[in-house]
Amino acid sequence: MRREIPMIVAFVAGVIIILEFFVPALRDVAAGIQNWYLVVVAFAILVGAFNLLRMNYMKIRHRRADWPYSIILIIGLFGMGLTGLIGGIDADTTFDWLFNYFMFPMSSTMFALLAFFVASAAYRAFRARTVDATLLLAAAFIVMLGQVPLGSFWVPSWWPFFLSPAWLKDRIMEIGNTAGQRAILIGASLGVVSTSLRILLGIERSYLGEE
Amino acid sequence: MAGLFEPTSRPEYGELSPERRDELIGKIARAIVERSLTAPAIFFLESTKPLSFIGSQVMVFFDPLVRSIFNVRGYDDVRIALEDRRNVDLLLCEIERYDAEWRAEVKERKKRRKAA
Amino acid sequence: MDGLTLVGIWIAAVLTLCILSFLYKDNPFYKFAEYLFVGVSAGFWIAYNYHNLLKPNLLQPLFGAPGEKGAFAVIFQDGRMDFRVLTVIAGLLGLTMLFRFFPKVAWVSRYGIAFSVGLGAGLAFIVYLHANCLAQIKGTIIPPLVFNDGFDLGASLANTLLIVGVVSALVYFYFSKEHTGVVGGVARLGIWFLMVSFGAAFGYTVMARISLLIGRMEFLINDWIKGTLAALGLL
Amino acid sequence: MKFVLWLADIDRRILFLLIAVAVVVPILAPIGMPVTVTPQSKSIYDEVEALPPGSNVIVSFDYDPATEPEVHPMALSFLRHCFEKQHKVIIMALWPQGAQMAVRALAEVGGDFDLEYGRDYVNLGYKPGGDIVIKSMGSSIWEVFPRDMAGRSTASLPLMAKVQSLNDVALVMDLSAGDPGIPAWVRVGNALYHRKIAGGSTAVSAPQFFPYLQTGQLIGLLGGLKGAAEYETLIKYPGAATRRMDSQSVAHLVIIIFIIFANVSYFISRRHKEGAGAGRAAGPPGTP
Repeated sequence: MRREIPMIVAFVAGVIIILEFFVPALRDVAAGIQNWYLVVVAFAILVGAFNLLRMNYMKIRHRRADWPYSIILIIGLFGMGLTGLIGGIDADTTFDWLFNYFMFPMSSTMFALLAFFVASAAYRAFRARTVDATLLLAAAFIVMLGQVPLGSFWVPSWWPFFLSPAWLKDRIMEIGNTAGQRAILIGASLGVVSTSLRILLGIERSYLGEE
Repeated sequence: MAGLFEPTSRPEYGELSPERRDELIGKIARAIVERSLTAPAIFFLESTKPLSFIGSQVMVFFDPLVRSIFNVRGYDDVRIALEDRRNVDLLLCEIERYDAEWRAEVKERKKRRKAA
Repeated sequence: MDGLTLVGIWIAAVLTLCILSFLYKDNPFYKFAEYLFVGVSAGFWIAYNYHNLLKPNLLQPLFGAPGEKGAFAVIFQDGRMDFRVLTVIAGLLGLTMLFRFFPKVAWVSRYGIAFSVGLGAGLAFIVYLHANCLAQIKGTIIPPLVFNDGFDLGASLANTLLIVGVVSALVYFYFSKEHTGVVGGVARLGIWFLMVSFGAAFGYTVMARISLLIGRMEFLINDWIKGTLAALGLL
Repeated sequence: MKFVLWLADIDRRILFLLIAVAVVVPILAPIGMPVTVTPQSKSIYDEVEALPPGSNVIVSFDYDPATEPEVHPMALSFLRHCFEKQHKVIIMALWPQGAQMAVRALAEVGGDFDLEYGRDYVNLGYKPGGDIVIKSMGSSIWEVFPRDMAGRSTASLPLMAKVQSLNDVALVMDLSAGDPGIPAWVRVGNALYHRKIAGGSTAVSAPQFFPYLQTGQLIGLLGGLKGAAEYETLIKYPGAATRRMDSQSVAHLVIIIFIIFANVSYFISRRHKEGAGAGRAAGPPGTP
């Protein structure tokens, strides 16, 4: 019974959402359980945060490599979390100040740092070694050139339009890129659809964990 | 509360043995190379290397959720491997090495097929 | 600029520099910022979750808010039924999630998980089928030859390439390890289309990362250096 | 030959330095290059122009500080455009940091207009749950967002009294740095509720959305800093994005030169070595 009832719960919840499209009377029921879902997700996020805390606590306790930094992580978690829970999250609170001067610069610099690595990766990885790599390189090259004003300002008036970086970039995006991305979308969606169906029909049960 | 902060049978907080690490890296490298994704994979790994630790912590955060929905083997191992940035470099080297080997092999096979 | 803002800008600048120090090599300053960032982000998420979800969507409907009675008060004080009381079920389902951490009773968490997985699967089934599968296939069923007051070479070429690209890339996905015969040839073509997509994506990625760096550099130059000089009356 | 080999094995810190210079110099000495507008951006502008004044527009803030330099300028110009056209703006967020970014955006733009909270715009704050949040908004926005960011009852706000579900909304603008974001709005908001979805996204994810543009599931797309600069050009209010395009241009040029150098040195050294191991002219990728 520890597995059957949850499986029925999953089936009923999923089927209500699907049937709602055909049976308008289910609309209120669906709306109600959707609100429950948000609450459950909120708890799931708490579980995630707690897992983060637990792992770092164990790292400290067992003195694993880099454990002193885990103390910093825990201080950050409690500092930010408690400030927000107690003092509120509106504009001009301490929480807002911490967001602006701690979280904001760290978050944006982490990703800004990647600019340098993207440049060195372009230097190291973009080599016309094979047909594949050449296509990759050519597309990236044209897109980079076509995106910025500097890429097109040198184009003289007699230059054929189909050789200008901006025009070529637009065609790459609309044809080559759209085709590739669409295949990825279709392929991935078929995966999601079949997994969803397997879950609802009780074929996929790994979410129930081990016996 | 007893089980809460205790190690479980899962290698949650352990370190990866060199053998297991090499096995994992070899497996990922083979999967990438044999799908002809060498070039994009190298670019992606090279350009996101500084974020490997953050990636591992995101995996910690979503661990209970992911594990609830999917049966992912090796999730812990990948997560632990990501905590050490040097492993990303090892993976990059392995991809480059195996790529050369694999391409030579494919060429050889084609030659033999033509001869036959 | 007031003192608190100036202090804040200095903290932000120091943290920015800690992270940028990784460019020289991996070092304790970078590690410090890295761990602090993860902690602070998790704390931020918890606080938001409470104030923007758990409070308005769970606690207030049950226990009431300033100037508004909760479901419990309506039922037990006024003796009327209030359907908001059903939110209790949501709270209970959510609470079951916490049982994950206790091996002996971990099975209880299956209720919350099963509910959210089932509901998510129900919606995903419909919307992915609709928006990412059928709509995309429909968008690919287009005339390979286009006539607008005569034959339109450009549009025909674009449509044909799009159709060939989508089909061949799909062949590659499903037969990725075959490299022989017609299927192998088509899959090969599919890889080329994917490589163009990846190349385009990398071109855009370069653009994105550079933009972010510009933002940080503007902060360091305009807010930190120029801001401090201005606060000291030097600018 | 020596120079070529040196180029192939160059210390990456030299590349880092060149990128830094390419970004910093235009900040100190702006060039002011013109921005050309693409049809994908123009169609969002046209849509906002064509809506009758007072239309309800949802702006979903689904990005974080990490992508602020790209996406925030879009938020500013889009809000400015809506307020100029006297549209009613409903702000919400599927990312927690997005709600905080919305507070910033309102503080920056709001002062230039005569706006009253609750009548001209509202900020409903953040909800976790992505697709399901949008799905619920299709039946009742009041139920998913019982209270606004500041804790006021949503149904009691004059603007929201007339906006009961997604059906009362004319346009959704999603400012997206991933999923939940544009993909979620297309999947649910467009596919199930047939709302017009416009998107502003980071350059990293923009290429993914081109299939949606071709099918019309997305009416328009601002892609990265360039897209933001285009919208600033369209509303004739140049701001941060237009300014940043100078640095962007120079940095792209530097990276393009890197790629050319790398390939020239690769081909020369390959010819020099005639085969054996030439493919790895760069050597193993090492830590900096």
